[in-house]
Amino acid sequence: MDLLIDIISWVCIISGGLFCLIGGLGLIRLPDMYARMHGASLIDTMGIGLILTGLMFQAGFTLVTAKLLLILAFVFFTSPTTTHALARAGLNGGLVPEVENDELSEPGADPSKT
Amino acid sequence: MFIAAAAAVLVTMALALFRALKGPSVYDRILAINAFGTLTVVLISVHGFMAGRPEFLDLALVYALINFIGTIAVTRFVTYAQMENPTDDNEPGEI
Amino acid sequence: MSLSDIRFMRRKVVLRVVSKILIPFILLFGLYVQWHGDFGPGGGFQAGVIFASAFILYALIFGVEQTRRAVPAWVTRSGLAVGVLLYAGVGVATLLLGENFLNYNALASDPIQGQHLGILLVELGVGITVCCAMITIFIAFAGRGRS
Amino acid sequence: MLHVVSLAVVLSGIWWLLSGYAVLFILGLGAGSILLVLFICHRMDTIDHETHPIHLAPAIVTYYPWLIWEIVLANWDVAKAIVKNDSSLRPRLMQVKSTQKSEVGRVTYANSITLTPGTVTLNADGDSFLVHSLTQGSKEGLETGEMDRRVSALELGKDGHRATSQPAAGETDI
Amino acid sequence: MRIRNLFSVVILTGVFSLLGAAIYVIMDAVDVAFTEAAVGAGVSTVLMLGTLALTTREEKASSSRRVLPAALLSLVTGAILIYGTLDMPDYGDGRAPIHLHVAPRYLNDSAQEIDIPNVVTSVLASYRGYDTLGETFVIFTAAMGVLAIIGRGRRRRKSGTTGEADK
Amino acid sequence: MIPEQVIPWALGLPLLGAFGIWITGRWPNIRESVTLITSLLVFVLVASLFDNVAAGENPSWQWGEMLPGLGISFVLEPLGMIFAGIASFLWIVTTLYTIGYMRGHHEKNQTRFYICFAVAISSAIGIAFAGNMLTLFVFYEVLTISTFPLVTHSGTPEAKRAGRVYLGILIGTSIGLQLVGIIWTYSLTGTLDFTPGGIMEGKVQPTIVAILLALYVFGIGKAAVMPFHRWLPAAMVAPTPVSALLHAVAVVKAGVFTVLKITVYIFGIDFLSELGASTWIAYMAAMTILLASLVAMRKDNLKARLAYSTISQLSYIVLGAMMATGLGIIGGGMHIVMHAFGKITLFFCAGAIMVASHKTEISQMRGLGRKMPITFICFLIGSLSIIGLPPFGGVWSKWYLALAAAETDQVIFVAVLMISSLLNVAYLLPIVVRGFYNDPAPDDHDQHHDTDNDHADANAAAHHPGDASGPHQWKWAGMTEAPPLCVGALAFTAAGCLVLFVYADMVYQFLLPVVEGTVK
Amino acid sequence: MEFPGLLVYWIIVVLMMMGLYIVVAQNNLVKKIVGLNVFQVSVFLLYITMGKIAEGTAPILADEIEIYSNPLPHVLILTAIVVGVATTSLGLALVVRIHEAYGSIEDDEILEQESDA
Amino acid sequence: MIEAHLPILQVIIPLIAAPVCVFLRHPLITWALATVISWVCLAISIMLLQQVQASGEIIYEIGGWAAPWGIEYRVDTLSAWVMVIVTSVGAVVTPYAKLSAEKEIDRDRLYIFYAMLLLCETGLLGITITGDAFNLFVFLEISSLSTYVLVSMGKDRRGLTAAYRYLIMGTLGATFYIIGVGLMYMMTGTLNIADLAKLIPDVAETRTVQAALAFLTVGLAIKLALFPLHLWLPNAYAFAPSVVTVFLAATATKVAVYALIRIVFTIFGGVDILESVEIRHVLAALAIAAMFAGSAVAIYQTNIKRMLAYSSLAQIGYMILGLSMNSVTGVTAGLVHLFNHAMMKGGLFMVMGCVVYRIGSAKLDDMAGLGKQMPVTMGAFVAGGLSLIGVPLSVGFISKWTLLQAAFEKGWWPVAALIVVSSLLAVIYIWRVVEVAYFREPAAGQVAVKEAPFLMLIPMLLLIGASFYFGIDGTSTLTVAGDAAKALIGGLK
Ligand code: NA
Ligand code: NA
Repeated sequence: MDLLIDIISWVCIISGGLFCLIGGLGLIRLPDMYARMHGASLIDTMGIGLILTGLMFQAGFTLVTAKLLLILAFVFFTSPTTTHALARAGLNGGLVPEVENDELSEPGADPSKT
Repeated sequence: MFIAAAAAVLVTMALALFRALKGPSVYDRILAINAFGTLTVVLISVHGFMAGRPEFLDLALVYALINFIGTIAVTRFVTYAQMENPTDDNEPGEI
Repeated sequence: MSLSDIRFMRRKVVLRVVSKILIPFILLFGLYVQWHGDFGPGGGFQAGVIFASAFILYALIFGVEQTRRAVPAWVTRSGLAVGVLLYAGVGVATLLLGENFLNYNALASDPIQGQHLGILLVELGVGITVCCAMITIFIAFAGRGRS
Repeated sequence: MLHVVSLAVVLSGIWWLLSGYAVLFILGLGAGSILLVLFICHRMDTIDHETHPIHLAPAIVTYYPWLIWEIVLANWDVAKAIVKNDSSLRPRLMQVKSTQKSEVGRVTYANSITLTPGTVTLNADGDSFLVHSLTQGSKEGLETGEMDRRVSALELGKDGHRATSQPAAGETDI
Repeated sequence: MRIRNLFSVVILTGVFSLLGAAIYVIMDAVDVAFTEAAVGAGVSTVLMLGTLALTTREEKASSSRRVLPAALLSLVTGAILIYGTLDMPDYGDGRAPIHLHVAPRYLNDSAQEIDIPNVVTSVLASYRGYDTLGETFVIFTAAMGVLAIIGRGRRRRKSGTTGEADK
Repeated sequence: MIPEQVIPWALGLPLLGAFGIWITGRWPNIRESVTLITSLLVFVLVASLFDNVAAGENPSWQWGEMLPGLGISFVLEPLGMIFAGIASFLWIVTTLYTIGYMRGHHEKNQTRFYICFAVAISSAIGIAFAGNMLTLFVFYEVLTISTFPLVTHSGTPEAKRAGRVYLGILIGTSIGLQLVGIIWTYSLTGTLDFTPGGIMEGKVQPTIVAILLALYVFGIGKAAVMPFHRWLPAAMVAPTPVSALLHAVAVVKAGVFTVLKITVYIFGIDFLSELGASTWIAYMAAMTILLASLVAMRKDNLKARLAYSTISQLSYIVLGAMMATGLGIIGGGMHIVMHAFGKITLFFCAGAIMVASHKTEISQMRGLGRKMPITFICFLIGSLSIIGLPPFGGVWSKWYLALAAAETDQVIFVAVLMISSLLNVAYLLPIVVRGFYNDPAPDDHDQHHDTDNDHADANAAAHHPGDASGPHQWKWAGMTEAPPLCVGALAFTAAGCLVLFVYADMVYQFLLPVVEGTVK
Repeated sequence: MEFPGLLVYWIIVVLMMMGLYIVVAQNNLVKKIVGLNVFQVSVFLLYITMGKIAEGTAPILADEIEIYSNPLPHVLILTAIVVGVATTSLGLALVVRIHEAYGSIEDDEILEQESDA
Repeated sequence: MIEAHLPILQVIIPLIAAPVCVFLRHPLITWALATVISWVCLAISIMLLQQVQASGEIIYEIGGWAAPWGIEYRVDTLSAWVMVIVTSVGAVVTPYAKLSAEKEIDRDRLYIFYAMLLLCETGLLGITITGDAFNLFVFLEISSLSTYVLVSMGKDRRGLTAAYRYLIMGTLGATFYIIGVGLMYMMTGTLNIADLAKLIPDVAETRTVQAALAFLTVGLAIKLALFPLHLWLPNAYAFAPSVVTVFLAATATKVAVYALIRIVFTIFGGVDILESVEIRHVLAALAIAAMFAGSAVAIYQTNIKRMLAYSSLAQIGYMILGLSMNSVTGVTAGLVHLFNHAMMKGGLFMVMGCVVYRIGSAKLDDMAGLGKQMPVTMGAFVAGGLSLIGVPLSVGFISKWTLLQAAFEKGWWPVAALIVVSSLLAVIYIWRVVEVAYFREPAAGQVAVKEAPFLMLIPMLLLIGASFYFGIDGTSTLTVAGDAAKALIGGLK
């Protein structure tokens, strides 16, 4: 049983680290800020999520797990918010997304009307 | 095991740092820093386990908190400073 | 319609809702750090900053005016003074109890209890001052119009 | 008042998780702390259905596991795109209808979109979100509208009529 | 590398603090890391951003720099420091004088004298509580000082010209 | 009152007087009465001490401790007694003259003038009574500062320039040289008390003695040894009573007095003469005597000529001191007295001429003696005393100085004294001769006095825009003299020159213990 | 994680030099404060580094732990951090006012205006 | 009972009064509080001086923890002496502050002003009294931060830049100081000054400790504005509110000098560092450069507050020169000049405060004719100026006398000559003011002004009077300074 838990936690931790790395790679590779946000998303979701889950398995049913859970909840709650805020700031600041098609020209989708 | 995770996290931090230094836009930097902060949270958690001192998790929580508020502040202030004539766009007392 | 039209988006509903949900927890976390400085990392100073950061977040999202409605200037200003006076007051109390300044042993019959009480009180003093200082400073910056 | 009580309960739980000290004195401090937090939140006028969405509670049980699974899938998709580089990247902007009636519902939807790698909500004002998507897969995943339905369902799970709300007083958007 | 966008500069400073805080954790200074994260990465950065929002976001392109004296000064300072390090005990050496004279008492006796687990708190609030009193007054001074300097909210001027006020 | 109590009173009374003057400043008559009464009282007090000193007593008084072991202390001895006597006595005379002059000239800021004058007198007495070098230095500086407002009294640009030179040289030399000498002496000997026989013997190396002596002599800028003499002619812009104060009553006398004092009581004349350290300074003094006389001859402005005369005469005293013999010291001491009376007479005359006729240049004074016979006769008396002809006091001091020069086998000093006397004749007597024997200048000249005069008269003019009042004259028995107070004062001091010829021996006897004390 | 010998100090010295360089060289008033922060953080690092003991752990007493790092440098640096943020906030407040008064936060432009005055 | 706690009361009384000001807020009440407190402080410092002279060093363990584990306060003759200087200036300045501050500082910030003034005084006292090298840093920062605020509070916008530059340099100085403390701590394991003095000799040869000394010296040299690290000072003094200038000029740099003395003579006293390392000559050379540069630049200033500020640089040079001689007389000279300069420069800046109060300017050209319009004020200026020049009966004379004596004892003849020449430069710059005030007619259109109000005149005359009282009775100050010097040098031999 302990071994099983260890294996699960190790898998979690290793794969979490892997997702972090890929996310980091995305931060470098992806073409513009809006695209890179998706790379960062990997870190914020699977990266941190898997590693902390792995740690939880290590800790068992203790206060530590509770705190890890709190951290995870907090990150899941705030990460999209900051990403969203950053994206808005980028748009407000005139940073134009590099996109293949601009669907903004579709009628009836004028956000400035709200 | 922890060391492997920590190494992965550290490498990712380095990548984020590279993006933070390179920019090119201020938003890229903010993004990178935000990711960097998240990674630090992970790193501290892992380190706490490695050191056998789970008290460190409070610290990770603080990091997450500061990361959040810091990033919000940056985006708000960047937006504010961006505006040519803030009087038209903001109410008095607004940042 | 072009990108320039969607610049300066007026509303920030996401930020508003999320921050409203988070603020109570940040405040509570600050207080937790305040009271648990004896056992783990943290203490009055860190607690003060965290507690204040909730107000800073509030001010970032809801504006300075509204923050000032929630926490009037006189509160933070008095808090600044109350905190340091609390700290120094503990010292004065020990003086009056016949011991040297800040010798908490005098605060209770058992020196250890005295130390605990003294540390708790001075950490509270630090927390109050730091929290009020951070809010005061932030609002001073944020509330000042741009020239 | 119900909101206050529920918030107090949640806060107490959090306190217990954080502290773990069952000493009377520290519990007392915790109780005092919670009262102080409630007082401040009252002054900030943040205790309402938005901040403490108890009306969402039951449906969450089914929504979040689904969301997490979506996130896992999206992660895989995006990770592949990053590793393969360029070949599968299709960055584009799109408009997404949001059918939620309350702000908190819209926020949940917007954040869910953002939390899912491959899509980011750029603008959540009004009933149509501006979304940036990274790959074809992420675009299509969102266009199915399943997430929108699920969040709306979440909203209607209980107390739907109260969920339709006006922006809170004192809101000062950018 | 010269970054003229001041926001970027400030953000990178924040990273520096954050990084520092991470290092503090590694070096067992959890309380310090806690503080540095909250203050250096948090408060300082936010205040700097606020300042930029009130002043300007770009450094002037023409801005001159005192390269030579600065380089000279920092090189001399660095040289003296490096010189000073040569007789230092190695990093992590537990037999260094610093670990033998005053500190052992805190670690050994605080459990009996003060009886709280966090020795940093014991030292901070009791053994050297007077320093902390001073530190609290420093914060008090700074807050009152900021009030004195930019306390009253300044009404914004109608036109967007640069401020010639306060003359 | 016992002598010990008299000393503080003699010092303090002028200050009290100054306060009284300040209080009564609004009422000129009362103010001037206060001045006069104070000066009389001070003289009475000082005079009351003469007998004690003559009897060989050395009353002393100490006040506070300024530096460890170094207080403000006062010890009476003959040299100082002579100087104090001269200063306090001439203050009375000068006050009388001043009242006439200042009113005649409608000067501004008269209250300030009288206050500063009183303070200056107090400090002169302080210098005279000083019991150690520190005390002397203190009062020396107070004297400089209190006389500064007097020099710049008129406030014109020229007065300011003069003030700058005055302060610059006097403060500069006193702090830059004298003070250094004093502190050096103190660190070498551990004392600064004026001690018969000096304090240096056995404690100071010969080369350092020479350096110290130079620091002192040149540091005592008030003695006006070249090259630190420029302040004296510059200060001629001041009103005539100030010139009297500077040249006769206090300032320059304080300088040469200090030279005498340090020679006798700090270095010790025997010690000096053994070392020969003072010889080269004696040469400097001799050179000053001659050069200053030569410059005096070329000056057309009367006060300027008198100023250079003073420079020359002061160096007699310095020379006397630097010859480091008993006779030289006595001669120098006597010359303080003799020159004081002679020079004050000459300055009073110059002032009287200016008040009565607004003339300042010698070339304008042709025939003026016929209008102002009393003034010019007194001027003649003063001149003769300065030159050193009998039956006037000046002859005695020069005689002793010459004896001293002979005693030291320095023929050259004898020659210098002779030559300079001839030069004195050459620059003083022509003024009188011109006044009496030449035809008067055209009468309209004094109507345009302010167009072509430089120096002093310009100041006077500056103070009388439009000059509604004109010269302040006293017409009596066909003469057009200055106001009676002025004339009275100058006649009085001229008479003094005569009297001193008769009583010179008293001065000699009085001073004898100074050198005998060192001989024994 | 452990650096050998003195290397760790040298890295800190280099950071310090960077900070000092920025303070002196930069013309922009905000950048100067940034430099000051970097400089101070480096000094904090120096202290914390001094306090580290190999194999030690955070000085929070627990039963099973033998070696703790030195708590005193931590205490000192806590104080120093607070002092640092106090200084920073005052400095920034001054920068805001300077910008209002001079319309610039570039040192040379301000000096120019001052020499005109 | 209370006697035993005097050392801590000396500091915490003004410390606690500062936040109380924030509650009171009313300008008049806060002023009254500050005044009362400043006089209480003076009384305490005088009592402490008497205690020390009667029964030797006083040690007060804060928190009941013995040093080196806790922080101790340690009062000896030197620290008691410096505290008397600080508190007596404080006691004179606070009454004076009322009118001057009302004129130059916004009314709604006056309460902050008084709080800052109290904090500044507290900081300086804390630096002086503490026996702990790190606690010194904390109080150094309390005084520095409050000083930055005080400097920026004036009406002139240049006060802002002055405060900013002071802040940058001051923080660099303080950081250098903690680097130095850190290095010493590293090699000894202690922060207590007395403990350091015991332990340093064993490690004095190490390069680490030598570097520590360099950093401590440079850090404090910035704080005390030793040439060429003085750049912050002139504008800070010139554009701060007048009363702030008075207080700073009379106290702040003095206390920094004190701190340097503690480092050099107490901590490094055991190895006689001034002799063994050649910083003695470096210090002396810098001091002499300061004497000349300060005076020379002062001559060309048109703002008289700025002129006096440059003069302060020169005067700091005298203090450091005295210390660098490393002899009892030399240190006595330096110490007595601490006091003497506080009196005369404080008085002179008070004069300028009165002038600014009446004419609203400190420019030389605006002072024409003031000699007549403000006779007492300008009379005080002349008196203070004479003291600065070093005229006998003034404190300046006592200082210069002792300094020259020390130079002669050492056989530093050229230095003696330089001291004399530099002091003569003071004649020139004081003279310029006298000339304009007394001999220049006011410009057309210049409004005639009245004499300054009594509340300002009396404190001003007190300081100017003191600068003559202690010039006449120099022995009293020299004795204390001499005792302190002997204790310092005695620690060496
Ligand atoms: Na703690
Ligand atoms: Na996403």
